Amino acid sequence: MESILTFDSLGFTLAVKLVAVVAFFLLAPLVVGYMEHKVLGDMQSRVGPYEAGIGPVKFGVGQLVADGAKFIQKEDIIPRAADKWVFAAAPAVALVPTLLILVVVPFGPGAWAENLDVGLFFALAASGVTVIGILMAGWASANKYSLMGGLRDAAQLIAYELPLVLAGAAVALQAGSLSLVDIVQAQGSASLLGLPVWFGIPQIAGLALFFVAAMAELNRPPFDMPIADSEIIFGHMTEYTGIRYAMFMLSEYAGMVVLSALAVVLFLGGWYIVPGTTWPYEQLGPAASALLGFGVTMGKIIILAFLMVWARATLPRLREDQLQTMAWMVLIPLALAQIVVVGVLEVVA
Amino acid sequence: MTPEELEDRFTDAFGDQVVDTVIAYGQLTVTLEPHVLVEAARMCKQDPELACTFFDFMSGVDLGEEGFAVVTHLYSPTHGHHVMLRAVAPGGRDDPRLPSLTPVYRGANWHEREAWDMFGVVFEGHPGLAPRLLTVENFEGWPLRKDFKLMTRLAKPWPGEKEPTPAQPAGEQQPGQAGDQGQEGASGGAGPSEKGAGADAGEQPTGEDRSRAASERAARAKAKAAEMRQRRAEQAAAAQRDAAGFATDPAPESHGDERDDGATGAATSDSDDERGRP
Amino acid sequence: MAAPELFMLSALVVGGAASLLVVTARNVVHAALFLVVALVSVAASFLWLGAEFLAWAQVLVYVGAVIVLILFGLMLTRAPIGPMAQHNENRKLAAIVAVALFALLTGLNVASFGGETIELRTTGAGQLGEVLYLQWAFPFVVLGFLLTVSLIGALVLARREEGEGPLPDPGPHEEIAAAREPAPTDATPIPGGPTPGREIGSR
Amino acid sequence: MSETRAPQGDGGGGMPGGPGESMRLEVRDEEQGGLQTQEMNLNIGPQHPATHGVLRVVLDLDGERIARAEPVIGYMHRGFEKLAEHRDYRQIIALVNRHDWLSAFCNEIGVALAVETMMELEVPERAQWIRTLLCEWNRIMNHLMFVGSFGLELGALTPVFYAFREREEIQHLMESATGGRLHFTFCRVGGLKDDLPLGFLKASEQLVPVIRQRVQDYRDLLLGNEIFQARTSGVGKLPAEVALDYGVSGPALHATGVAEDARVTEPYAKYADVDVRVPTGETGDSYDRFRVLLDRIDASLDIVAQCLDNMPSGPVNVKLPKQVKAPEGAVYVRTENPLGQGGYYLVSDGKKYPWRLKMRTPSFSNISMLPYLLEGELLPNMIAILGSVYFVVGDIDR
Repeated sequence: MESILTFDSLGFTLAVKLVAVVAFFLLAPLVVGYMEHKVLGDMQSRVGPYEAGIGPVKFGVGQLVADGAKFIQKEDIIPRAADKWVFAAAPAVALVPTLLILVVVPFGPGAWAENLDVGLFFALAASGVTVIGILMAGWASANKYSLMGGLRDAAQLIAYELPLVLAGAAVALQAGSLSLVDIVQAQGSASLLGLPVWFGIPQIAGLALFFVAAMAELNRPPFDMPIADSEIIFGHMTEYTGIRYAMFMLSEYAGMVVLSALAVVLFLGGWYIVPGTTWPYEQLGPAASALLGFGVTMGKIIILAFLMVWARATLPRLREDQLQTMAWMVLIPLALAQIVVVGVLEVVA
Repeated sequence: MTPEELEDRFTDAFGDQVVDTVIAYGQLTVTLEPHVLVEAARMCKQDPELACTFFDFMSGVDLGEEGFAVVTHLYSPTHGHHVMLRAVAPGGRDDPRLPSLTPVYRGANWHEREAWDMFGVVFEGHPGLAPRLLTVENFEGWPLRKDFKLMTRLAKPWPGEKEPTPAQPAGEQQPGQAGDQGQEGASGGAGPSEKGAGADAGEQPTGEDRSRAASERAARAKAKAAEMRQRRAEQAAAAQRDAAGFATDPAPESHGDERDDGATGAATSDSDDERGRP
Repeated sequence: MAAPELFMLSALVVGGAASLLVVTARNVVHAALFLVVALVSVAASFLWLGAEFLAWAQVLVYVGAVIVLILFGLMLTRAPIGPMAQHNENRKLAAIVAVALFALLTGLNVASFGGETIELRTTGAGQLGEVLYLQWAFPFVVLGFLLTVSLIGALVLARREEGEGPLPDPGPHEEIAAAREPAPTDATPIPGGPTPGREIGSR
Repeated sequence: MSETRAPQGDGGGGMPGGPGESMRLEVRDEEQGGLQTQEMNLNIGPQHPATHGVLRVVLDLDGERIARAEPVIGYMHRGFEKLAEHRDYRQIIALVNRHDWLSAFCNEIGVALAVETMMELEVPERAQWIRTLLCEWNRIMNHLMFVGSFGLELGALTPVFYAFREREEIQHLMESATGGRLHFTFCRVGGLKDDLPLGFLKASEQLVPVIRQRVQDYRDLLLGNEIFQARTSGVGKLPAEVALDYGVSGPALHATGVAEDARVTEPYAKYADVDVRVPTGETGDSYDRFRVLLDRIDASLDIVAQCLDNMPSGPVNVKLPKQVKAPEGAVYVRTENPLGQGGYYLVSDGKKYPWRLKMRTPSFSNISMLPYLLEGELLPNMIAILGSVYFVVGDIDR
């Protein structure tokens, strides 16, 4: 299946794909961020943003846009003792991998930029690069709190990259492909004991630990030790201001979107609505089905993002050593067991 | 144990070393010779009948010429009785020294640092009184001594109607601040009389002096406020002139000026005037 | 020159320059960061040569894990942040050895494959898997076993060095604290606890 | 803050400086393992989210383990004891409710009690009951604040908003009676400034079950949470004898199992006529301290209910002489403030100003114990400890 963004001219195709990915990259985090503002507000008995609006639509929908405008205006401060180039480049290094992952994520039938043969592998490899940016920021800030935040983040990533990859591997095993598009399409007809299900049901453990590992990788509560405000101020972001700080925040929200999207694609049936059937996509034209698929995928992403926000409103923060214990003692053995189970089932079935 | 029983325990144990015991409001205060202080504290803590394991607080008290006393309050959670140990630091006002209670109570550490910080009482055997605990590190002087003047009272008249400060010793009083001692009349900052007077008594200003001083102060304040008002009005007028001269549409600006003027006028209300704040 | 060749050339140039900077940088963290660039360039060359899986594996393993570990170790052991001058007396010797090695390898390559034309085609993950699990299954398993054994060995060694717990034993702190300040003569003794008095002026 | 880089070769001598003035690196060989490690000197505060106020803790860190901890106080020292020597007793009441700004009423009552004891004044029944009632409302307000902030420090965002919602309702009550939100200044020597406004008792009665229900919510939300338990239980264990040795009081002392409470052992106001429950813990760890704090809210609600049941009518003030003068002598009055034992040692020379007023504040003694708890702990545990040794910086520094 070809991407619907493919045109005759190679250059034009490239340009359209680039614009589409970047536009999504900039807009989707706003949606998730707005949801976080409002949901957190509601869960905490308060209103949340209320005044800022876009045009006639109020209820705080323009809050993040206003925040972004504010960040752009702010002075870009680089501490005197900081390592200037590393300090300046760090936010970009943290941000770009997230953007790259979006290239391979399929949002609907034909609604993807690139269908890589090893798409899953690419996505996981790119997500691991983000931490280099964070380590750079932590080291270059010449701030002890930043350094400790960077160290915690690196330790966290090393512990969580493995369950993430192993959970993905189990899915690839069941789908028989590393291509994200193939994985979604395989879920159109997947079944367990004769019942039509998506991969999230037989691999419920995989789904859970993928989600947990994703939260840990994004430094979302309860795994936000690298930026624990009451301990180390704001970790690697302590010294950042203005647009560079906004880039870190963007990479967090974009990361929420991207990793939720991966979870949806891998475990929750991607753009399909009912397990076991590809209805209604056969009856629709390519454009309509792409649009519908996009909507369904976005809906699922928002549900997962909502869960992340819910966790933030409810749970206290773990301690770094507790997190490591959990990763090495629970999640990684669980992920390995999941692979074994899936492998046996695949051979038997 | 009742305070009387406790008193007996101390007189039995330390005999002549007990300088004085006072039972007031159901509380026992034992004044001891300084060199038995640590021993007494140890007895309070370790004697099972006393069992004063709770180190409540320690504080200095200025005794005037005699120097400084340090009181230590101990409490027994098991028996529910109190002991107030008191010792007058030898060395007078120049070099007050007392033995440290830190070998007995860990909590004495900070309290002794505070007493040193506030009164300059040196605790021998304390692991490190410096740096100053509550004041800044290069602070000079001992703030809670009676001869340490509260500078704000010297530098600036009390903004309220009645001066709450007890009279400063003569010679250091500000003119216009001498009065307003309330109905009590001014007196020197004498210590609790059994401890001896701390500072000398100031001159007794008469009632006339006081009322004259008060009215003088009010008049000064009013004059100052009137001056301020006049100056502000001049400034406003100047601003209006400028606006009229240069702005293409002076109307809204001058309107704004008027509003501003009104607002500041309201802010400098009568009460402020009387306070005479510059 | 066609676009793919241009791509390959830029990857080689960037990678080569970064590699040079890795060894000449005066700051170890900078060196590690240049190493990231060099490794990504290598991954790009793999990509151009059609080894897609290998390229992303390079990024995942080397950039995502190895470099992170290196940076982690650097920051952990060199806690005082800031530039650190690297001194090495053997720069010239190292340069000579490196150039000689490069010449040797290039010469061997040219001697072996010189003039041969290789047809570039993409090796998919599927093909790679087939080769790995059918043709080379036994060596693959042996290699995996070897790596597991070395991993366990490393764990055992590391644990012995650190003491038994997963975290360093807090013993030395207490000893030092005890040496720094004498315990009070008769305050209730609490093992390991700090004593009420301490030299504050020395902080 | 604290991260100014040290000049190269700074051996760390010289005077300890202000925040960020000096960073000392200690290089020493670890005997075990033979690895050379460097301790990092870190200043937590004076402005740091976890110290809610201007407390500064100087840490020597080995990795994330605290090798040495030293609280540095005095950034908020306002010389209340000196000022009190220049105020008459009426004015002192407005002064002493300021050091612990979260428990203003409980502080006021201490000075009033001290002067009343010395003057041998008989305070009217109704005034005493109202004092008891307002003290307990104030205590609940104080505890709610720490319930919220402790959650926040452990990374739970939501409890603080809930706690402030409840606080606000009590705040409305206190405001209706006293006119103040923070510094009530409602107590007077010999009674109170005013009687309660109409409807106060009814509103109080309605509020009690509401707060009781919501405290139960906190229990479910925090105490029942596995992460919370993992973060707090076994962390910062304080043995009872150490606590007493340092003069630690309040929830931190009760958590160690010592139920020493001035309201029970030496009742003031009307505490002798109500049933005061003192919740205690067993291990003295952070979890116990927090559980005791929550239970204390419940116990205070019980007292509020009893006060409402027993509230007599009558005057709330006595006729005082024009000049309130404490007779010569000294008295020590202790009250159970929300944060621990508050004490007022009043030395009078018979004039209308005290000769010396020593304020024994609970936070001062509690914080002096901190090095004991912190040394050898992990940095994240420091937060769980700091948050559960409830303190107000003004109460430390006075």
